[in-house]
Amino acid sequence: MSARVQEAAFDFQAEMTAFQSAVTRSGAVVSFTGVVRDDTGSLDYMFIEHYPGMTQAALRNFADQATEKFGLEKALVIHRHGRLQPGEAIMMVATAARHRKDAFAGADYLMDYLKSRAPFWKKEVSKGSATWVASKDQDEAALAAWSLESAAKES
Amino acid sequence: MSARVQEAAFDFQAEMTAFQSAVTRSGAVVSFTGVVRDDTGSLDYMFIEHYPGMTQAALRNFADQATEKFGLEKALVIHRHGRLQPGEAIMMVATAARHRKDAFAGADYLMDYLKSRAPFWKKEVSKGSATWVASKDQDEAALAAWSLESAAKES
Amino acid sequence: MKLNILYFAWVRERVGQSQEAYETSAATVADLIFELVARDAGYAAAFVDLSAICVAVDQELSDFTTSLVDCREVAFFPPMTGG
Amino acid sequence: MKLNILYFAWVRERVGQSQEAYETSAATVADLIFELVARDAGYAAAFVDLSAICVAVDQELSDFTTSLVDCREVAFFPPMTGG
Repeated sequence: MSARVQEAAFDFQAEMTAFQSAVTRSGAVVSFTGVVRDDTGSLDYMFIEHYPGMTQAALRNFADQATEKFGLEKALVIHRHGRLQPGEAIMMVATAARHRKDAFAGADYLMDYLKSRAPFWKKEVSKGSATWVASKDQDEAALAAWSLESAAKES
Repeated sequence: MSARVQEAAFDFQAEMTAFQSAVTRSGAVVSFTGVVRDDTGSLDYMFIEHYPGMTQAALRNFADQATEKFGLEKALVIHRHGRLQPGEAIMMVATAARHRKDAFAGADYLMDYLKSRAPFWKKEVSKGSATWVASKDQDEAALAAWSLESAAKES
Repeated sequence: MKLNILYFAWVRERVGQSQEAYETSAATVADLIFELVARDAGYAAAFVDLSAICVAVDQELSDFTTSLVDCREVAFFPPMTGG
Repeated sequence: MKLNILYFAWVRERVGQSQEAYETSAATVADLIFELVARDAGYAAAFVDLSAICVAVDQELSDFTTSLVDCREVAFFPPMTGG
Protein backbone atom coordinates (compact mmCIF):
# COMPACT_ATOMS: atom_id res chain seq x y z
CA MET A 1 0.00 0.00 0.00
CA SER A 2 2.08 2.90 -1.18
CA ALA A 3 1.50 6.63 -0.89
CA ARG A 4 3.63 9.46 -2.21
CA VAL A 5 3.56 13.24 -1.95
CA GLN A 6 5.69 15.05 -4.49
CA GLU A 7 6.11 18.33 -6.32
CA ALA A 8 7.26 16.79 -9.59
CA ALA A 9 4.87 15.47 -12.22
CA PHE A 10 4.28 11.71 -12.10
CA ASP A 11 4.16 9.40 -15.09
CA PHE A 12 0.70 7.81 -15.00
CA GLN A 13 1.60 5.20 -17.60
CA ALA A 14 4.76 4.09 -15.80
CA GLU A 15 2.96 4.05 -12.45
CA MET A 16 0.18 1.86 -13.85
CA THR A 17 2.65 -0.49 -15.52
CA ALA A 18 4.43 -1.00 -12.19
CA PHE A 19 1.14 -1.30 -10.31
CA GLN A 20 -0.37 -3.86 -12.67
CA SER A 21 2.79 -5.94 -12.84
CA ALA A 22 2.82 -6.24 -9.04
CA VAL A 23 -0.79 -7.49 -9.00
CA THR A 24 -1.15 -11.27 -8.97
CA ARG A 25 -4.49 -12.25 -7.44
CA SER A 26 -6.76 -9.46 -8.70
CA GLY A 27 -9.13 -9.58 -11.65
CA ALA A 28 -10.01 -5.90 -11.39
CA VAL A 29 -7.81 -2.80 -11.50
CA VAL A 30 -9.29 0.71 -11.21
CA SER A 31 -7.47 4.02 -11.60
CA PHE A 32 -8.53 7.60 -10.97
CA THR A 33 -6.67 10.68 -12.18
CA GLY A 34 -7.51 14.22 -11.10
CA VAL A 35 -6.64 16.94 -13.59
CA VAL A 36 -6.47 20.75 -13.17
CA ARG A 37 -9.60 22.15 -14.86
CA ASP A 38 -9.91 25.62 -16.30
CA ASP A 39 -13.66 26.12 -16.49
CA THR A 40 -13.53 29.84 -17.20
CA GLY A 41 -10.54 29.82 -19.54
CA SER A 42 -8.80 32.39 -17.32
CA LEU A 43 -6.83 30.20 -14.91
CA ASP A 44 -3.11 30.97 -14.94
CA TYR A 45 -2.16 28.16 -12.59
CA MET A 46 -3.20 26.25 -9.50
CA PHE A 47 -1.06 26.25 -6.37
CA ILE A 48 -1.35 23.36 -3.93
CA GLU A 49 -0.11 23.91 -0.40
CA HIS A 50 0.28 20.97 1.96
CA TYR A 51 1.36 20.07 5.50
CA PRO A 52 4.62 18.22 4.92
CA GLY A 53 4.81 16.50 8.30
CA MET A 54 1.33 15.10 7.98
CA THR A 55 0.50 14.38 4.32
CA GLN A 56 2.59 11.28 3.76
CA ALA A 57 1.27 9.59 6.90
CA ALA A 58 -2.31 10.66 6.14
CA LEU A 59 -2.19 9.26 2.60
CA ARG A 60 -0.66 6.01 3.76
CA ASN A 61 -3.29 5.77 6.50
CA PHE A 62 -6.16 6.27 4.00
CA ALA A 63 -4.66 3.67 1.64
CA ASP A 64 -4.40 1.16 4.51
CA GLN A 65 -7.98 1.86 5.60
CA ALA A 66 -9.31 1.34 2.07
CA THR A 67 -7.23 -1.82 1.69
CA GLU A 68 -8.73 -3.34 4.79
CA LYS A 69 -12.31 -2.15 4.26
CA PHE A 70 -12.56 -3.46 0.69
CA GLY A 71 -10.10 -6.36 0.81
CA LEU A 72 -7.85 -4.77 -1.81
CA GLU A 73 -4.77 -6.61 -2.95
CA LYS A 74 -2.99 -3.32 -3.56
CA ALA A 75 -3.61 0.42 -3.40
CA LEU A 76 -1.58 3.40 -4.59
CA VAL A 77 -1.99 7.12 -3.92
CA ILE A 78 0.16 9.87 -5.43
CA HIS A 79 -0.61 13.54 -4.72
CA ARG A 80 1.32 16.55 -5.99
CA HIS A 81 1.85 19.95 -4.42
CA GLY A 82 3.23 23.25 -5.69
CA ARG A 83 2.36 25.02 -8.94
CA LEU A 84 0.32 23.16 -11.57
CA GLN A 85 -0.81 24.28 -15.02
CA PRO A 86 -4.31 23.63 -16.43
CA GLY A 87 -4.40 20.12 -17.88
CA GLU A 88 -1.73 18.78 -15.53
CA ALA A 89 -2.53 15.77 -13.35
CA ILE A 90 -2.87 16.68 -9.64
CA MET A 91 -3.08 13.20 -8.23
CA MET A 92 -3.86 9.58 -8.95
CA VAL A 93 -5.24 6.60 -7.13
CA ALA A 94 -5.11 2.94 -8.19
CA THR A 95 -6.75 -0.09 -6.60
CA ALA A 96 -6.67 -3.82 -7.34
CA ALA A 97 -9.16 -6.39 -6.05
CA ARG A 98 -10.55 -9.79 -6.95
CA HIS A 99 -13.93 -8.32 -7.75
CA ARG A 100 -14.71 -5.16 -9.67
CA LYS A 101 -17.17 -3.69 -7.17
CA ASP A 102 -14.47 -3.67 -4.47
CA ALA A 103 -11.89 -2.11 -6.78
CA PHE A 104 -14.36 0.66 -7.74
CA ALA A 105 -15.55 1.24 -4.18
CA GLY A 106 -11.98 1.30 -2.84
CA ALA A 107 -10.91 3.99 -5.31
CA ASP A 108 -14.08 6.04 -4.75
CA TYR A 109 -13.63 5.84 -0.96
CA LEU A 110 -9.98 6.89 -1.20
CA MET A 111 -11.00 9.91 -3.26
CA ASP A 112 -13.65 10.92 -0.73
CA TYR A 113 -11.01 10.81 2.00
CA LEU A 114 -8.45 12.74 -0.01
CA LYS A 115 -10.99 15.43 -0.83
CA SER A 116 -11.79 16.27 2.76
CA ARG A 117 -9.29 14.64 5.14
CA ALA A 118 -5.88 14.99 3.52
CA PRO A 119 -4.00 18.21 4.39
CA PHE A 120 -3.89 19.85 0.95
CA TRP A 121 -5.27 23.27 0.00
CA LYS A 122 -5.81 24.51 -3.53
CA LYS A 123 -5.43 28.10 -4.64
CA GLU A 124 -6.48 29.26 -8.10
CA VAL A 125 -4.43 32.09 -9.55
CA SER A 126 -5.96 34.03 -12.46
CA LYS A 127 -4.75 37.35 -13.87
CA GLY A 128 -3.04 38.24 -10.63
CA SER A 129 -6.01 37.46 -8.38
CA ALA A 130 -5.72 34.42 -6.13
CA THR A 131 -8.60 32.49 -4.57
CA TRP A 132 -8.46 29.60 -2.15
CA VAL A 133 -10.80 26.87 -3.38
CA ALA A 134 -13.69 26.41 -0.94
CA SER A 135 -14.39 22.94 0.36
CA LYS A 136 -17.64 21.43 -0.82
CA ASP A 137 -20.42 20.29 1.45
CA GLN A 138 -20.96 17.43 -0.99
CA ASP A 139 -17.47 16.12 -0.23
CA GLU A 140 -18.34 15.88 3.45
CA ALA A 141 -21.67 14.26 2.54
CA ALA A 142 -19.90 11.72 0.31
CA LEU A 143 -17.59 10.79 3.16
CA ALA A 144 -20.44 10.55 5.67
CA ALA A 145 -22.28 8.15 3.32
CA TRP A 146 -19.55 5.50 3.77
CA SER A 147 -20.09 5.53 7.55
CA LEU A 148 -23.84 5.17 7.10
CA GLU A 149 -23.23 2.25 4.76
CA SER A 150 -20.97 0.56 7.30
CA ALA A 151 -23.50 1.14 10.07
CA ALA A 152 -26.28 -0.33 7.93
CA LYS A 153 -24.18 -3.43 7.17
CA GLU A 154 -23.35 -3.97 10.81
CA SER A 155 -26.93 -3.64 12.02
CA MET B 1 -17.33 7.51 -27.61
CA SER B 2 -15.28 4.72 -29.01
CA ALA B 3 -15.67 0.97 -28.69
CA ARG B 4 -13.46 -1.77 -30.08
CA VAL B 5 -13.60 -5.56 -30.20
CA GLN B 6 -10.33 -7.23 -31.02
CA GLU B 7 -8.43 -10.48 -30.65
CA ALA B 8 -5.02 -8.83 -30.20
CA ALA B 9 -3.76 -7.54 -26.86
CA PHE B 10 -4.25 -3.82 -26.32
CA ASP B 11 -1.67 -1.44 -24.85
CA PHE B 12 -3.34 0.02 -21.75
CA GLN B 13 -0.68 2.70 -21.36
CA ALA B 14 -0.93 3.87 -24.95
CA GLU B 15 -4.75 3.80 -24.82
CA MET B 16 -4.79 5.94 -21.67
CA THR B 17 -2.28 8.40 -23.12
CA ALA B 18 -4.48 8.89 -26.17
CA PHE B 19 -7.64 9.05 -24.04
CA GLN B 20 -6.27 11.61 -21.60
CA SER B 21 -4.77 13.79 -24.31
CA ALA B 22 -8.18 14.02 -26.02
CA VAL B 23 -9.85 15.16 -22.77
CA THR B 24 -10.15 18.93 -22.40
CA ARG B 25 -13.02 19.77 -20.05
CA SER B 26 -12.81 16.94 -17.52
CA GLY B 27 -11.20 17.04 -14.10
CA ALA B 28 -11.72 13.33 -13.49
CA VAL B 29 -10.56 10.30 -15.48
CA VAL B 30 -11.36 6.75 -14.35
CA SER B 31 -10.11 3.50 -15.86
CA PHE B 32 -11.03 -0.12 -15.26
CA THR B 33 -9.04 -3.13 -16.45
CA GLY B 34 -10.28 -6.72 -16.26
CA VAL B 35 -7.57 -9.36 -15.97
CA VAL B 36 -7.77 -13.17 -16.37
CA ARG B 37 -7.59 -14.63 -12.86
CA ASP B 38 -6.33 -18.08 -12.03
CA ASP B 39 -7.81 -18.70 -8.59
CA THR B 40 -7.02 -22.42 -8.47
CA GLY B 41 -3.60 -22.25 -10.10
CA SER B 42 -4.75 -24.79 -12.70
CA LEU B 43 -6.09 -22.58 -15.49
CA ASP B 44 -4.40 -23.23 -18.83
CA TYR B 45 -6.17 -20.44 -20.67
CA MET B 46 -9.45 -18.61 -21.07
CA PHE B 47 -11.30 -18.61 -24.37
CA ILE B 48 -13.71 -15.76 -25.13
CA GLU B 49 -16.31 -16.34 -27.82
CA HIS B 50 -18.33 -13.42 -29.16
CA TYR B 51 -21.05 -12.55 -31.67
CA PRO B 52 -19.15 -10.59 -34.29
CA GLY B 53 -22.13 -8.92 -35.94
CA MET B 54 -23.44 -7.64 -32.65
CA THR B 55 -20.55 -6.91 -30.25
CA GLN B 56 -19.20 -3.73 -31.81
CA ALA B 57 -22.65 -2.13 -31.98
CA ALA B 58 -23.53 -3.29 -28.46
CA LEU B 59 -20.34 -1.83 -26.97
CA ARG B 60 -20.81 1.45 -28.79
CA ASN B 61 -24.44 1.56 -27.64
CA PHE B 62 -23.44 1.00 -23.97
CA ALA B 63 -20.76 3.68 -24.21
CA ASP B 64 -23.28 6.16 -25.67
CA GLN B 65 -25.83 5.33 -22.95
CA ALA B 66 -23.27 5.86 -20.18
CA THR B 67 -22.10 9.10 -21.81
CA GLU B 68 -25.59 10.53 -21.82
CA LYS B 69 -26.65 9.20 -18.41
CA PHE B 70 -23.60 10.59 -16.58
CA GLY B 71 -22.72 13.57 -18.78
CA LEU B 72 -19.33 12.09 -19.67
CA GLU B 73 -16.99 14.05 -21.91
CA LYS B 74 -15.56 10.82 -23.29
CA ALA B 75 -15.88 7.05 -22.88
CA LEU B 76 -13.83 4.18 -24.24
CA VAL B 77 -14.49 0.43 -24.24
CA ILE B 78 -12.09 -2.23 -25.55
CA HIS B 79 -12.96 -5.95 -25.24
CA ARG B 80 -10.88 -8.86 -26.46
CA HIS B 81 -11.95 -12.27 -27.72
CA GLY B 82 -10.11 -15.49 -28.45
CA ARG B 83 -7.54 -17.23 -26.27
CA LEU B 84 -6.12 -15.39 -23.23
CA GLN B 85 -3.51 -16.49 -20.71
CA PRO B 86 -3.80 -15.92 -16.93
CA GLY B 87 -2.64 -12.38 -16.13
CA GLU B 88 -3.62 -11.01 -19.55
CA ALA B 89 -6.02 -8.06 -19.75
CA ILE B 90 -9.45 -9.06 -21.09
CA MET B 91 -10.92 -5.60 -21.46
CA MET B 92 -10.73 -2.00 -20.37
CA VAL B 93 -13.06 0.91 -19.88
CA ALA B 94 -12.16 4.58 -19.46
CA THR B 95 -14.41 7.54 -18.65
CA ALA B 96 -13.82 11.28 -18.32
CA ALA B 97 -16.16 13.74 -16.60
CA ARG B 98 -16.04 17.12 -14.88
CA HIS B 99 -16.79 15.55 -11.51
CA ARG B 100 -15.31 12.43 -10.01
CA LYS B 101 -18.60 10.82 -8.98
CA ASP B 102 -19.83 10.84 -12.59
CA ALA B 103 -16.57 9.40 -13.90
CA PHE B 104 -16.71 6.58 -11.32
CA ALA B 105 -20.42 5.89 -11.84
CA GLY B 106 -20.03 5.93 -15.63
CA ALA B 107 -17.27 3.32 -15.55
CA ASP B 108 -19.11 1.15 -13.01
CA TYR B 109 -22.32 1.30 -15.07
CA LEU B 110 -20.46 0.36 -18.27
CA MET B 111 -18.96 -2.65 -16.48
CA ASP B 112 -22.38 -3.80 -15.27
CA TYR B 113 -23.66 -3.64 -18.84
CA LEU B 114 -20.66 -5.45 -20.28
CA LYS B 115 -21.00 -8.22 -17.69
CA SER B 116 -24.55 -9.14 -18.59
CA ARG B 117 -25.62 -7.47 -21.87
CA ALA B 118 -22.64 -7.68 -24.22
CA PRO B 119 -22.49 -10.85 -26.35
CA PHE B 120 -19.32 -12.44 -24.94
CA TRP B 121 -18.98 -15.87 -23.37
CA LYS B 122 -16.02 -17.08 -21.35
CA LYS B 123 -14.74 -20.63 -21.26
CA GLU B 124 -12.08 -21.77 -18.82
CA VAL B 125 -9.77 -24.51 -20.07
CA SER B 126 -7.78 -26.45 -17.46
CA LYS B 127 -5.90 -29.71 -18.00
CA GLY B 128 -8.02 -30.59 -20.98
CA SER B 129 -11.37 -29.93 -19.30
CA ALA B 130 -13.35 -26.93 -20.49
CA THR B 131 -16.09 -25.12 -18.56
CA TRP B 132 -18.29 -22.26 -19.70
CA VAL B 133 -18.30 -19.59 -17.00
CA ALA B 134 -21.78 -19.27 -15.48
CA SER B 135 -23.37 -15.84 -15.36
CA LYS B 136 -23.79 -14.43 -11.90
CA ASP B 137 -27.09 -13.40 -10.40
CA GLN B 138 -25.23 -10.52 -8.75
CA ASP B 139 -24.38 -9.10 -12.19
CA GLU B 140 -28.08 -8.95 -13.03
CA ALA B 141 -28.79 -7.42 -9.61
CA ALA B 142 -26.08 -4.80 -10.14
CA LEU B 143 -27.62 -3.84 -13.46
CA ALA B 144 -31.14 -3.71 -12.02
CA ALA B 145 -29.93 -1.34 -9.29
CA TRP B 146 -29.19 1.38 -11.86
CA SER B 147 -32.83 1.29 -13.03
CA LEU B 148 -34.08 1.53 -9.46
CA GLU B 149 -31.77 4.49 -8.89
CA SER B 150 -33.10 6.24 -12.00
CA ALA B 151 -36.69 5.56 -10.96
CA ALA B 152 -35.99 6.94 -7.48
CA LYS B 153 -34.47 10.11 -8.92
CA GLU B 154 -37.42 10.67 -11.25
CA SER B 155 -40.04 10.18 -8.56
CA MET C 1 -39.10 -17.35 -44.99
CA LYS C 2 -35.42 -18.14 -44.86
CA LEU C 3 -33.62 -17.31 -41.60
CA ASN C 4 -29.99 -17.38 -40.68
CA ILE C 5 -29.76 -18.96 -37.22
CA LEU C 6 -26.61 -18.55 -35.10
CA TYR C 7 -25.62 -20.49 -31.98
CA PHE C 8 -22.99 -19.48 -29.40
CA ALA C 9 -21.09 -21.03 -26.48
CA TRP C 10 -22.63 -24.24 -25.10
CA VAL C 11 -25.78 -23.78 -27.18
CA ARG C 12 -23.53 -24.01 -30.25
CA GLU C 13 -21.77 -27.07 -28.82
CA ARG C 14 -25.03 -28.91 -28.12
CA VAL C 15 -26.62 -28.03 -31.47
CA GLY C 16 -23.39 -29.10 -33.18
CA GLN C 17 -22.99 -26.13 -35.51
CA SER C 18 -22.40 -22.40 -35.28
CA GLN C 19 -24.92 -21.35 -37.91
CA GLU C 20 -27.40 -22.59 -40.46
CA ALA C 21 -29.83 -21.27 -43.05
CA TYR C 22 -33.31 -22.44 -42.04
CA GLU C 23 -36.67 -22.27 -43.83
CA THR C 24 -39.56 -21.65 -41.44
CA SER C 25 -42.98 -20.09 -41.08
CA ALA C 26 -42.59 -19.58 -37.31
CA ALA C 27 -44.26 -16.33 -36.22
CA THR C 28 -42.31 -15.82 -33.01
CA VAL C 29 -39.07 -16.87 -31.36
CA ALA C 30 -41.01 -19.36 -29.22
CA ASP C 31 -42.53 -20.98 -32.33
CA LEU C 32 -39.07 -21.30 -33.86
CA ILE C 33 -37.70 -22.98 -30.71
CA PHE C 34 -40.57 -25.51 -30.75
CA GLU C 35 -39.72 -26.39 -34.36
CA LEU C 36 -36.01 -26.74 -33.58
CA VAL C 37 -36.34 -28.96 -30.51
CA ALA C 38 -38.47 -31.38 -32.57
CA ARG C 39 -35.61 -31.85 -35.06
CA ASP C 40 -33.16 -33.95 -33.05
CA ALA C 41 -31.63 -34.67 -29.65
CA GLY C 42 -28.90 -32.01 -30.02
CA TYR C 43 -31.44 -29.22 -30.38
CA ALA C 44 -33.55 -30.72 -27.59
CA ALA C 45 -30.48 -30.72 -25.31
CA ALA C 46 -29.61 -27.13 -26.24
CA PHE C 47 -33.08 -25.84 -25.39
CA VAL C 48 -33.88 -28.14 -22.45
CA ASP C 49 -33.77 -25.25 -19.93
CA LEU C 50 -35.33 -22.20 -21.53
CA SER C 51 -34.50 -20.04 -18.49
CA ALA C 52 -30.85 -20.40 -19.56
CA ILE C 53 -31.45 -19.33 -23.17
CA CYS C 54 -31.10 -15.77 -24.48
CA VAL C 55 -32.04 -14.64 -27.97
CA ALA C 56 -31.14 -11.80 -30.31
CA VAL C 57 -33.35 -11.03 -33.30
CA ASP C 58 -31.49 -9.16 -36.04
CA GLN C 59 -28.74 -8.50 -33.50
CA GLU C 60 -30.99 -6.90 -30.90
CA LEU C 61 -31.54 -8.60 -27.53
CA SER C 62 -35.11 -9.91 -27.63
CA ASP C 63 -37.37 -12.41 -25.90
CA PHE C 64 -39.39 -15.48 -26.80
CA THR C 65 -42.48 -13.45 -27.70
CA THR C 66 -40.61 -11.35 -30.29
CA SER C 67 -42.11 -11.54 -33.77
CA LEU C 68 -40.01 -12.97 -36.61
CA VAL C 69 -41.79 -10.95 -39.31
CA ASP C 70 -39.18 -9.49 -41.70
CA CYS C 71 -36.45 -10.97 -39.54
CA ARG C 72 -33.27 -12.22 -41.20
CA GLU C 73 -31.04 -13.38 -38.34
CA VAL C 74 -31.81 -15.09 -35.03
CA ALA C 75 -29.12 -15.96 -32.50
CA PHE C 76 -29.41 -18.26 -29.47
CA PHE C 77 -26.91 -18.25 -26.59
CA PRO C 78 -26.53 -18.65 -22.83
CA PRO C 79 -26.52 -15.62 -20.49
CA MET C 80 -23.60 -13.39 -21.41
CA THR C 81 -20.41 -13.36 -19.35
CA GLY C 82 -18.32 -10.53 -20.75
CA GLY C 83 -16.33 -7.93 -18.88
CA MET D 1 5.05 24.66 27.68
CA LYS D 2 6.53 25.57 24.32
CA LEU D 3 4.45 24.69 21.25
CA ASN D 4 5.25 24.84 17.58
CA ILE D 5 2.20 26.35 15.87
CA LEU D 6 1.73 25.98 12.09
CA TYR D 7 -0.70 27.87 9.85
CA PHE D 8 -1.77 26.88 6.34
CA ALA D 9 -3.58 28.42 3.36
CA TRP D 10 -5.63 31.55 4.17
CA VAL D 11 -5.16 31.04 7.91
CA ARG D 12 -1.41 31.43 7.27
CA GLU D 13 -2.01 34.49 5.10
CA ARG D 14 -4.14 36.21 7.74
CA VAL D 15 -1.83 35.36 10.64
CA GLY D 16 1.09 36.56 8.54
CA GLN D 17 3.47 33.68 9.17
CA SER D 18 3.64 29.96 8.49
CA GLN D 19 4.89 28.87 11.91
CA GLU D 20 6.04 30.12 15.27
CA ALA D 21 7.30 28.80 18.60
CA TYR D 22 4.81 29.83 21.28
CA GLU D 23 4.90 29.60 25.06
CA THR D 24 1.50 28.84 26.57
CA SER D 25 -0.28 27.16 29.45
CA ALA D 26 -3.47 26.58 27.42
CA ALA D 27 -5.07 23.27 28.38
CA THR D 28 -7.06 22.72 25.18
CA VAL D 29 -7.11 23.84 21.54
CA ALA D 30 -9.99 26.21 22.37
CA ASP D 31 -7.95 27.85 25.15
CA LEU D 32 -5.05 28.32 22.74
CA ILE D 33 -7.31 29.97 20.14
CA PHE D 34 -8.65 32.40 22.77
CA GLU D 35 -5.08 33.40 23.61
CA LEU D 36 -4.12 33.84 19.96
CA VAL D 37 -7.10 35.98 18.93
CA ALA D 38 -6.27 38.38 21.78
CA ARG D 39 -2.78 38.99 20.35
CA ASP D 40 -3.56 41.10 17.28
CA ALA D 41 -5.95 41.80 14.41
CA GLY D 42 -4.31 39.23 12.10
CA TYR D 43 -5.03 36.37 14.48
CA ALA D 44 -8.50 37.75 15.13
CA ALA D 45 -9.18 37.78 11.38
CA ALA D 46 -7.82 34.25 10.96
CA PHE D 47 -10.11 32.85 13.66
CA VAL D 48 -13.18 35.06 13.09
CA ASP D 49 -15.26 32.11 11.84
CA LEU D 50 -14.44 29.05 13.89
CA SER D 51 -16.71 26.87 11.75
CA ALA D 52 -14.12 27.35 8.98
CA ILE D 53 -11.12 26.34 11.11
CA CYS D 54 -9.68 22.83 11.32
CA VAL D 55 -6.95 21.74 13.70
CA ALA D 56 -4.34 18.98 13.88
CA VAL D 57 -2.62 18.23 17.19
CA ASP D 58 0.72 16.47 16.73
CA GLN D 59 -0.30 15.84 13.10
CA GLU D 60 -3.58 14.10 13.95
CA LEU D 61 -6.89 15.71 12.97
CA SER D 62 -8.45 16.90 16.22
CA ASP D 63 -11.09 19.31 17.50
CA PHE D 64 -11.29 22.33 19.78
CA THR D 65 -11.81 20.23 22.91
CA THR D 66 -8.58 18.25 22.36
CA SER D 67 -6.12 18.47 25.25
CA LEU D 68 -2.71 20.04 24.68
CA VAL D 69 -1.02 18.04 27.45
CA ASP D 70 2.33 16.71 26.14
CA CYS D 71 1.58 18.22 22.77
CA ARG D 72 4.43 19.60 20.67
CA GLU D 73 2.84 20.76 17.43
CA VAL D 74 -0.54 22.36 16.66
CA ALA D 75 -1.62 23.25 13.12
CA PHE D 76 -4.54 25.47 12.08
CA PHE D 77 -5.98 25.49 8.57
CA PRO D 78 -9.21 25.80 6.57
CA PRO D 79 -11.19 22.73 5.46
CA MET D 80 -8.99 20.60 3.23
CA THR D 81 -9.43 20.62 -0.54
CA GLY D 82 -7.16 17.88 -1.86
CA GLY D 83 -7.90 15.30 -4.51
